[in-house]
Amino acid sequence: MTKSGRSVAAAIAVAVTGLALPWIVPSITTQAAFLWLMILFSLTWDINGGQMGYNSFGNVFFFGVGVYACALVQRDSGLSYYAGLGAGIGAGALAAALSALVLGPAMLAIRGHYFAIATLGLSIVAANVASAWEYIGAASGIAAPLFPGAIGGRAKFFYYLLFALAVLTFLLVRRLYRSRLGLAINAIRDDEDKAEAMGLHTTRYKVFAWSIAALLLGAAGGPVGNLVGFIDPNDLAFAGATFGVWMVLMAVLGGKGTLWGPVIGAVVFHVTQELFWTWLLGWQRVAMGLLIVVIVVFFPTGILGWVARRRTTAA
Amino acid sequence: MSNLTVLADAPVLLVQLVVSGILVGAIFALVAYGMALVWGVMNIINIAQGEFVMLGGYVVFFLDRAGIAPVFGIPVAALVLYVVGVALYHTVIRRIVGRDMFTSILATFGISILLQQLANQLFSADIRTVRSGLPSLFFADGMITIPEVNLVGFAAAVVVGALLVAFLRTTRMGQAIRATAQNARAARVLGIDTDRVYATTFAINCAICGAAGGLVAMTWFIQPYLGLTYTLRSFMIVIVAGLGNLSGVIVAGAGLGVVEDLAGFVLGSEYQTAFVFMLLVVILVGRNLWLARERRSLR
Amino acid sequence: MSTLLEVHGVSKRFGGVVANREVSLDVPEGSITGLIGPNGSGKTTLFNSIAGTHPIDSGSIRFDGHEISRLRVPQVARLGIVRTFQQTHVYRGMDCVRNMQISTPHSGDTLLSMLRESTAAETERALQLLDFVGLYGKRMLPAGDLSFGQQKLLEFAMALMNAPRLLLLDEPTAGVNPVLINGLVDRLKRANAELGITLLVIEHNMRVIMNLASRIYCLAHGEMLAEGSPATIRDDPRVVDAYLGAT
Amino acid sequence: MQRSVKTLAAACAVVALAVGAGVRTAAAEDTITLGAAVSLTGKYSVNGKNTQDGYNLAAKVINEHGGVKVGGKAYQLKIVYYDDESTSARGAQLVERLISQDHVDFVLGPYGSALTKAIVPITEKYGVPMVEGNGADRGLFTKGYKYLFATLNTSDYYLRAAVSILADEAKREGRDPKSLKIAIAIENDNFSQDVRDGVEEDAKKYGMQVVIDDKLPADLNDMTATLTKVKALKPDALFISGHEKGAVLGIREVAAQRVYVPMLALTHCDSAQITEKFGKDANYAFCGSQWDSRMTYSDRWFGNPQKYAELFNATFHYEPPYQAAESTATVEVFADAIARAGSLDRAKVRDAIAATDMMTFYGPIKFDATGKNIAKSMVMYQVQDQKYVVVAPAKWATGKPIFPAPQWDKR
Repeated sequence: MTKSGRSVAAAIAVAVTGLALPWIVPSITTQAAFLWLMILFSLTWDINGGQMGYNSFGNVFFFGVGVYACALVQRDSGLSYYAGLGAGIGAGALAAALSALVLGPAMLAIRGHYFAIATLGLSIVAANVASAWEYIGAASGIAAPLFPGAIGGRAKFFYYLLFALAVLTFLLVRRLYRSRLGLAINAIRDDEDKAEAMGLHTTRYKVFAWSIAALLLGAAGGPVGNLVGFIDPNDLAFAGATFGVWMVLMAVLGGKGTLWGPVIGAVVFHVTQELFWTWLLGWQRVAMGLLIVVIVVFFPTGILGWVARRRTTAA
Repeated sequence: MSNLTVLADAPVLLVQLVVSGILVGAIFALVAYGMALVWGVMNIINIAQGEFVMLGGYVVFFLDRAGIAPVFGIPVAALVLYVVGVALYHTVIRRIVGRDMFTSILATFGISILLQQLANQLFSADIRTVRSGLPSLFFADGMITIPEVNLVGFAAAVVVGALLVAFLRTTRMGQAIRATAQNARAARVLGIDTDRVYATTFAINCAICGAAGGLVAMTWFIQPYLGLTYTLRSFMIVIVAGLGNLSGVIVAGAGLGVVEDLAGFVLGSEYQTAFVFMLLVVILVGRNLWLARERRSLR
Repeated sequence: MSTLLEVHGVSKRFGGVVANREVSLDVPEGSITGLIGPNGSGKTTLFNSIAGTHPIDSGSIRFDGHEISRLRVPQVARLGIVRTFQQTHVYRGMDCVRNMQISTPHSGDTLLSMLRESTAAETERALQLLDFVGLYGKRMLPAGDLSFGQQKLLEFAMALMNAPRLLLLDEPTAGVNPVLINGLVDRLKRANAELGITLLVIEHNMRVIMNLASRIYCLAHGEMLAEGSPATIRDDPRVVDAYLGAT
Repeated sequence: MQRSVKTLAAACAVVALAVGAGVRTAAAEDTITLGAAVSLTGKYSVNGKNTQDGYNLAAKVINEHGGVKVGGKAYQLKIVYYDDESTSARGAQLVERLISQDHVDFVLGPYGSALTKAIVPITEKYGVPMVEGNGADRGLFTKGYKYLFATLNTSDYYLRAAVSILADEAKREGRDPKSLKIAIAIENDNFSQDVRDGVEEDAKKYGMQVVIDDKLPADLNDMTATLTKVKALKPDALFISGHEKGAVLGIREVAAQRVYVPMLALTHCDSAQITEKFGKDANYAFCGSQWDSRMTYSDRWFGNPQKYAELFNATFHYEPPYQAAESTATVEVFADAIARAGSLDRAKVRDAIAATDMMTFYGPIKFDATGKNIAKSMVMYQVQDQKYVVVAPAKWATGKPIFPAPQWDKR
């Protein structure tokens, strides 16, 4: 097969699997929808984490902004369900991207682990403010409007929405990494001083790349809020201890700084997690902690890195 | 803003807020010593810091239930955590020393989840407390109260800080630790067993956290999920104080305590945490802008 | 020849230590100018001041008639001043070709132009330059896997890719295999002659700098000690003293 | 690219496998399967455990009594659990899994209002009746849900009784309730804020003035800021609520700082074991509770509250807090309604539940149109001499409230 032939085959395989899944095994539609969300999470995290060298613990902030923006539009705009949802998702993506544009120049000037901690701080502030601010429901959260379709239709509808978003994200980052901007953020990751000395508009590129991640995360917020049905500031929107950390883990697990690594990491992580939940009642988090330690300590380059290393030693 | 009026009407309350802020901050500072030590010597940011505090608290709690007073329980907690520290070092930490800092953050995050969930399974999530049996002191007609247990915490923070400095200055191990912090490779060339230095450093950190945990159980409460509170606050203290600045740690700790109390009073408790972390972000951004003035950046 | 870079009375102190005191030098357009001096005499500090790594305390630095002493590193670079580092700085995780592709001039770049892929012409130019420095055979290797000397060559090639007007080279031959040094000197000269790039070179290897530069400045203890043609500098007793005194 | 295709294929295979493994085998012939996602880990795990124990004890005892008879055939109760980790996103996902993958017949509530809120849209959508004993937020019962029923009193009732006691006692002292000042320090979550709203509504009714209204953040471990305000403004009553942590911190810090308030009212005292923890320092605190084992209700399976408490203690080795009792009652409602419906059909069972009018050890249960239990009332304790004394409602009172509490130096 030629190279393009293979990518066409891969694309068809993903499309068929993705489209058919809710019809083959309808009972896991929600979990599968979350799988696409996880892929989107780790792919977007890897834009700044793996490819740009800015390890963020706060990307969940943009997701949360998207969740709330969409919920507020749906609640207050008076539009019909689908129009409100569409406008809400747009608003969520825009609000998230805007906040990245505004925060970016200051935040992305902070390097290394200080950046990681500053972004962590950002997401904690957001979670606390969201649970104190009456207008957005404070700690009581917001309930998403009821889906007008048939039973089981809700899960399917949002499954396809998230599937489409995940595919869009994949295509977008693939295009991004091929462009000169991709080269630029890689250069920033490898040696930001050098990149500056060579005249790259480092701040501009960093902020732009972060905003793309934010845009996609913000767009994912609306569908997830509606899929879950009830928006809790700490457990869903700004869920730093779960989503916020998972996005990092999945990318690291699969192999950060690669195109397929985050995808593979997300699939393996999500499936493992579902299995833990089913079979290790109460102990699943213990297993999760152990798994994290093992991944980070023994497979620091992720699954892809591990495979590549085994190949080179075998050859 | 009515809260500000209250404060203006009764300035004595300001004294109460500042004093208790300082005393509370001292316990954060205690945890921060260990973090600064591990960070400075091993270049590891330990996210499991708060979980060691929690474990120390449980040791003191179970000893107390078995009839052993916290006065004796706290040293035992320190000892137990020392052993936990050595064990953790040899199983996990030694494999991440020298790797990039992000690895250490993730690995210790894994340890923290592991420990808190194990605690939940083994000890249950019940809120536990240890009674100190210590009374409170009153000043200014009862408007200022200082629970003696807070004073104990403050004294412990100062004493541990002093001991730590003395240890690092005078003992052979302390000198080895300082040498390793300066330049690990050179230290190895000079015949220092850096592996042992790291193990000791990490274990000392755990011991300090263990002792702090005992104080936490006596002053507030312990439960499996309290770790992050202490990790984040000690992190913030270390950032503000700067690495390798042990006396700065206690000042920064006290400062943090005061700021939290004042923020809670003026803005309302619901914005207390948000304010503190907003401050963290502002400090990081601000320090960076300050450095950028000289065309430099924070690293 | 007009003056491209004009450093006038620049002072820089770090805490109490004076690194540069009232340093002045001129780099004529199209020339190769040398900067020598014992270790710690403030050569790299002067480079950093020019490149925008840190602000200067007093004095002025003019490039093509414009004051640049308050600009930051990327802005200075986009004006056409590119510097290499004593310790190599390359994009270690990327292969040599990608290192080159991202080193095109950035003065005209917009976000939109960054969204396109590298053109065939750019890649062609990258390969040419890699060939020029003798790294064509290693073009697919990650830069981090190259030897120190090879990284220096790559850095030089990247600098050429950027098509600067002025190239600041910080000890280009240090750590390079002695057998290759002559070839490198030759390439520096060709870059100057064929590409019209003005060079300001810090160098410790006296043989190299005497051969390369048309005019040489000598710094000692942060002050400009002497300047002149290679021959004058070689015979200047103060220069000899400075070197002997320092070692 | 070849490799990525293979990887992808492998990934698909893994997913498919996981799916196969993840679906637990559906229930056997003569069992009724109830599904519950409860908090076994995370911030609600204490009460989550109480809930699970309550469910398990009910299923065990009902099964020992011959199970549930439907159309002449005896069914055994079986409960499938998941751990929602105290997070609502997880809860919603797990309930969908219970319904669509594990094919449970009915759903038992999770612990807490937040989680119940997250779950109820799903049970509604699938038309699966859910009886719950731990989601007390009033917001749950204003949305027109058809399949949601709650055995407990809504959370705004937790401390309402304390407000009326305050007003009554003040009147007895010859003070106008309008002159009373109250302080509120209640945790920033769904349930607790509803407790707060109840207090505020009743306080307004009496014309009391709310001088402090703090929301305690979830990671709070120190109440100095709030208590300092209390010292300054000297309210007549301080209302603190924030699950177990709120009760523990409230008692501990009020005592340590010797903050004097004539009335201190809390929730979750018994599950936080404040008398065991703090001894004398807990005295005079008022505590709202759903249930007390000294009540004189009667029950078809357990006999009465005392016997329930004994059995519970013998089984799980701790005194049953009300969270366990209301969970047990939840299962009883199902057993009762299914038997009356004579069918496992969800719609029929739903109607049978709606028509419930039964007496349990937990109290009388009768649902209004919105699904809340309107037959039962809350209990208000006061800790007197380190013991819980029921001071309201009058019918079950075992003592008189002491108000105002003595000054600290007189205790």
